[in-house]
Amino acid sequence: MDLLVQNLISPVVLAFLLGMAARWCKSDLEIPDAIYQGLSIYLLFAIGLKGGVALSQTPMTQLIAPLGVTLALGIITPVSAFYILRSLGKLSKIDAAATAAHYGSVSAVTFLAAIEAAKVANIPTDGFLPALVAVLEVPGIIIGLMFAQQQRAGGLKEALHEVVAGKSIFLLIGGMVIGALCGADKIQAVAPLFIDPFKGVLCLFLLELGMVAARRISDIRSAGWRLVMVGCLLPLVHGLLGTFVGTLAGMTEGGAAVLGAMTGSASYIAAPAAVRIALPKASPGIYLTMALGITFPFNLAIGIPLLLAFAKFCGKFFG
Amino acid sequence: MDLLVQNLISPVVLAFLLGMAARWCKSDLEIPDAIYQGLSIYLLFAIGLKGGVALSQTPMTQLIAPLGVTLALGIITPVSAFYILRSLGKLSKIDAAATAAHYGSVSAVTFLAAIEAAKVANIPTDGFLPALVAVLEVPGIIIGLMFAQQQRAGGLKEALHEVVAGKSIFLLIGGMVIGALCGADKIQAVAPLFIDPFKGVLCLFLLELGMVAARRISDIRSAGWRLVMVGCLLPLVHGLLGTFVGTLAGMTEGGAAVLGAMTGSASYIAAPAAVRIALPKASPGIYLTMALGITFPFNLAIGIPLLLAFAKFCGKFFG
Amino acid sequence: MDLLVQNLISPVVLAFLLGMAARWCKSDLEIPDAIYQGLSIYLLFAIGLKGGVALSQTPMTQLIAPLGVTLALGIITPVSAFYILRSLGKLSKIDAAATAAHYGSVSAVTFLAAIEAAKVANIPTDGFLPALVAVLEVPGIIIGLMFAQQQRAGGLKEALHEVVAGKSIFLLIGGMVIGALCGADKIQAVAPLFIDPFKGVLCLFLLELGMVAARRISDIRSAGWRLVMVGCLLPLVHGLLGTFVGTLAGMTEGGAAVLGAMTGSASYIAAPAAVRIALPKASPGIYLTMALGITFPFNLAIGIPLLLAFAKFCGKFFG
Amino acid sequence: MKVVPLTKITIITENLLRDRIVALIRKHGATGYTATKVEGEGSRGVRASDWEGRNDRIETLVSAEVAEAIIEDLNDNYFEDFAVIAWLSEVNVLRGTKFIS
Amino acid sequence: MKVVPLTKITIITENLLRDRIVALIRKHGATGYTATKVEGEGSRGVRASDWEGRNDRIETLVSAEVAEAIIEDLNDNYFEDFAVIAWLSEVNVLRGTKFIS
Amino acid sequence: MKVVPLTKITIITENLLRDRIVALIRKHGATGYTATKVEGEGSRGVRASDWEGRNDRIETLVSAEVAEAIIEDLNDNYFEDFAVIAWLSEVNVLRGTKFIS
Ligand SMILES: Nc1ncnc2c1ncn2[C@@H]1O[C@H](COP(=O)(O)O)[C@@H](O)[C@H]1O
Ligand SMILES: Nc1ncnc2c1ncn2[C@@H]1O[C@H](COP(=O)(O)O)[C@@H](O)[C@H]1O
Ligand SMILES: Nc1ncnc2c1ncn2[C@@H]1O[C@H](COP(=O)(O)O)[C@@H](O)[C@H]1O
Ligand code: NA
Ligand code: NA
Ligand code: NA
Repeated sequence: MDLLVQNLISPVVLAFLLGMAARWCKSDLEIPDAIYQGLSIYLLFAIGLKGGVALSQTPMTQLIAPLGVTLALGIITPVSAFYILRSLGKLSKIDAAATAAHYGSVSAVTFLAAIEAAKVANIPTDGFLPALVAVLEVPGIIIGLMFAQQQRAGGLKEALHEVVAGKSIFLLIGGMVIGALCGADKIQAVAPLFIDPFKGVLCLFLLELGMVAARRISDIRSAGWRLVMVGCLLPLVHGLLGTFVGTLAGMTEGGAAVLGAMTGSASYIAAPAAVRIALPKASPGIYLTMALGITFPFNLAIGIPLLLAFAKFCGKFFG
Repeated sequence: MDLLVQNLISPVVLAFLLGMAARWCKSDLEIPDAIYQGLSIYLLFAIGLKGGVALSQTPMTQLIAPLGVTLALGIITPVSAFYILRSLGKLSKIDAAATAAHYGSVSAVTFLAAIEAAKVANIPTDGFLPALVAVLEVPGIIIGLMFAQQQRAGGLKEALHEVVAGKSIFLLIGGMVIGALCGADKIQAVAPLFIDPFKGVLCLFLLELGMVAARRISDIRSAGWRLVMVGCLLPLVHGLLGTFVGTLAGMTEGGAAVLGAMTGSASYIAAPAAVRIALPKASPGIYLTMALGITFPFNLAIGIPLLLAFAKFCGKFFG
Repeated sequence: MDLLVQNLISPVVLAFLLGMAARWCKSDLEIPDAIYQGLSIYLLFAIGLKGGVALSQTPMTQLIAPLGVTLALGIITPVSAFYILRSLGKLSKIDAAATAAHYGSVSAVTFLAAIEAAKVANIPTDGFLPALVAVLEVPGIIIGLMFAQQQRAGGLKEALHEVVAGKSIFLLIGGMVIGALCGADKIQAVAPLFIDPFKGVLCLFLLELGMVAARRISDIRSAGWRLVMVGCLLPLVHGLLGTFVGTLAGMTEGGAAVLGAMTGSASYIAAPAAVRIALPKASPGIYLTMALGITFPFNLAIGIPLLLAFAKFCGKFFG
Repeated sequence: MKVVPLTKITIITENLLRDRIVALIRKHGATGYTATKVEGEGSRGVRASDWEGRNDRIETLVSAEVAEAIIEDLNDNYFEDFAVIAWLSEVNVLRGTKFIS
Repeated sequence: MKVVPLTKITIITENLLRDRIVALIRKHGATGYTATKVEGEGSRGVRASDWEGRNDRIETLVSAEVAEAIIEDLNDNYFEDFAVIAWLSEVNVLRGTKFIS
Repeated sequence: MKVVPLTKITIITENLLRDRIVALIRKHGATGYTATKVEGEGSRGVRASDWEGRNDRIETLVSAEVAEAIIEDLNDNYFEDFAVIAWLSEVNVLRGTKFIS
């Protein structure tokens, strides 16, 4: 409980709430489109850089297990999401497939918030985590789309290109390659832009995201209690699973919790673009509202602190 | 005199002059709209954060007197401005009311320039000053608008919402709340973005503001010597008053001078938006030119150094 | 060879390659226009500031020789470029003149990359180099345009105004004046924005430039091997010349190499704007492709490391 | 392809009024609108404030009656005091029936 | 000055389809296009993602036959499932012959 | 509401010429203009420089005579060498008399 409050009272989370408040009191506050895109480019590239440096410092043998379980999670979670959405969520096949693609992938901002929370709580994490984001992002989308193969209008190939060459994966991997090639020493030269002000930029980004989420949250009513419930259940189930297998793979306590948060999160940047192209008949009102309006705030407020506690527990018994 | 020159030769003031020069030699230099708005968002949020941290460190008892006098100034100055503009300025009732709303409110950039100048001159200020900006900004606009109650087209309520939920007040107060809740320790994490580069960002902002002001200054000719005179008189009268009562309220020497500069300044961001809605028949050519073309440069070049000297004097005799 | 690799593996150069890669794999990555312009404004102003501070610390007597040789290079290189483009490049008179204006001027980004490379290789440079950029930028364009005097449509005066009041020169000189007036101490206050994150911003800028260059490189085919050859020859000839006379003028080893890189570079910001106005009938497909598609990458990959080696050689025998 | 002739109203307005004008056209039954950030100069040089950004161009496809109602309302409430101009043009809209509420 | 009467097609599309629609109009013989970033609201509220940015407005000047082909294709492939609208207007183009491929 | 039929000239120009073309239309008596940043492709791929930004779209409402004068001037001075296109359309302008200088 204390951890929860401690996690919520941080500039990053409060900026998110401020963004929601801006919508609620009808402020004319607006982050210009160009600035928002600039912030996204910065964040993804910076995460990549940091991850790349960490990769260059991690022996390959230490990476194999985490990479393996992450790939497995990327394959399992869209499947479990699909069946839960069909059975409990009562979604049509195509909407379930589209939404499963989102829950199979990963939300970069949830990832960052989890890293943050671990740091605030003084729990050490693994430096190579950004590499896992890249590994986790793609397979879930592919598998999700395959569930709706018959109904697809656009080609699967086209949708895949949308994900892999899409700016978020491109910048993440590009940054990672640069970080790995340059190593810690040379990256030092760009640290005053890409490392030090990172959290501040994240604040501004969450300010905008809060405004977007506030718009989505008002859509929840139309979504119905069923989807709200599933939108809380999925991050829970996937989150606990991710944290558990992360611990088994020998990750640090914080690393396992962050992997759990990633697994539990639903993509709302890469996945929607791919799904829109491949499954134009699926309803964005369902998948976007669930990913951004329900699961994202749930993870910020409840999922992450819970997983941090669960990781401690796992660490004791299986670590 | 030396203080004046010292005050003028700083990156911030020179950037303002460079902006003016850009207009005069017809450079095609242009700060993109989105960047300008991004800078504004940054500055207001950062001022708020800093102020919030300061508030969290100031005992409430120390705040009461400054808050009280600031509120009083917010009520007195639009009244005095209205009568001076009617009598000396020979403005019509509606234009006088519109302009009084500007002089009753506060210019955030003048506030920042005053803080800067105090720092350069090594005069200590009070950390809670940003809170005073928020207190001073609103009442002046309301009272100014009430002077023209009969002529108003849009509702007063609508105009008020424009001010209070307007992005400038919203970000300032939002930042302040976050700063106060997080406290100095947690704000440390975002300092590399919101604290350290602050002055540099202010530079870029003033570059743009210089270009805007240069356009306005060329409108002075059409405004006539009467308005130029009143545009210099008002910041003087209000500035001296503000500094004097600030000293009486027990503020530091620098704090009193900054309060004076705030009181003497005329809003050109929040007030114009409110006035335009509530008093569409008032002439922007008058109130904008006076606020941005006359009073703002006057305060930068003469008002602030003068008030710093006057605050020292007050401090000796009434402090 | 080792120096070459060392020069290429830096965040700045790799960001440029990443930008090219983005085009090649058809990523939808796009730096918003406003951000790109914001980055340019930042970079030019920051170079100016740094140069101005350096100028304020350099005795005038030390400046005369470097300024003199730079002016001489600005006069000689458009002439040599014109004749080489006519004879070897087989360009029409008007295209040769237009292109010569580019090679007579200077590319600010090449300048920055050369400074970077010297720093990475631990070779000291001269602080006043940004002042030389300003001196080198203008004369080349004027002389280039004069070669096509008969064919000119727009006035030479208009084209000159385009260069001198153009944003790049304006910000560079404006920043330099502010830097010189404020001196190192006062500039310290804005260092967290304009000095520390500089290299990081350069990274982002080169990311965009890589995308632009990739588009240009695909135009090379239509340009033909003749122009490719001349586009590599000119930076070589001019670069060696610049480094040589820089050494004679008593500049440091790194300073001479950077002057060489500047001399060898072709402008693709200031010159195109001027040429387009003064010589609308010249083909942008030729001058832009040569400047940005051939000479710029040539300088990054080969020119700069070569000139650093040559400067060491010159330093030994003529320094 | 069947197209439907509709009226397109284009409104150029200072940014301050953007949301109000969108509300106005919606009130009269427009099914949607498209807005663009623009700059401009006209007879009234001055905007509420530069911080407000430039002008906005609002376009809406409507039936002739809705168009009539919108321009009456605009005329009564905004043309006098604000920097607003508007024009009508006849266009042929694909799937046009969806725009007639 | 001689002007040529041509058809102007204006397409408002969610950003996701921008490049596809440009390819589509080029395929049918348009010699060029002009695109603007716009915002808007219509019957379908939702975009692929806010990160994708707002809508795009694509305009192209074409002959009547090319116009016909483009709108058929748009209608068959995009109107059903995506946030796309389009309209045609008659304009007089300077040096208009260069737009007839 | 009384509307006045006027000519709307739309000019798409590379950014470099923006200020020159605004001056040109003002010279011939246009009372105002509206400008939008746009992107585009046409027969001439290349712009002065990417730093210059994209194209601009300039629109002005004018009387038929002013329109004639503007397009003559454009044709004589810019069409040959620069990336400029223009078209005319007939629109009905509210309070249209203020646009006839
Ligand atoms: N003749 C015109 N043609 C096109 N746009 C105009 C014209 N006059 C005014 N505008 C636009 O309408 C806005 C308001 O005009 P005004 O109320 O005359 O200041 C201007 O900022 C322009 O964007
Ligand atoms: N009546 C309308 N007038 C102008 N633009 C519209 C209209 N309806 C829709 N739009 C534009 O077309 C886009 C897609 O519309 P829709 O498919 O109805 O959501 C909207 O985002 C608007 O930009
Ligand atoms: N057929 C067309 N339809 C719409 N806009 C066009 C067309 N052709 C050219 N343009 C616009 O006019 C600009 C200059 O065209 P061009 O001179 O052909 O390169 C392009 O960048 C486009 O923005
Ligand atoms: Na997931
Ligand atoms: Na005041
Ligand atoms: Na050169």
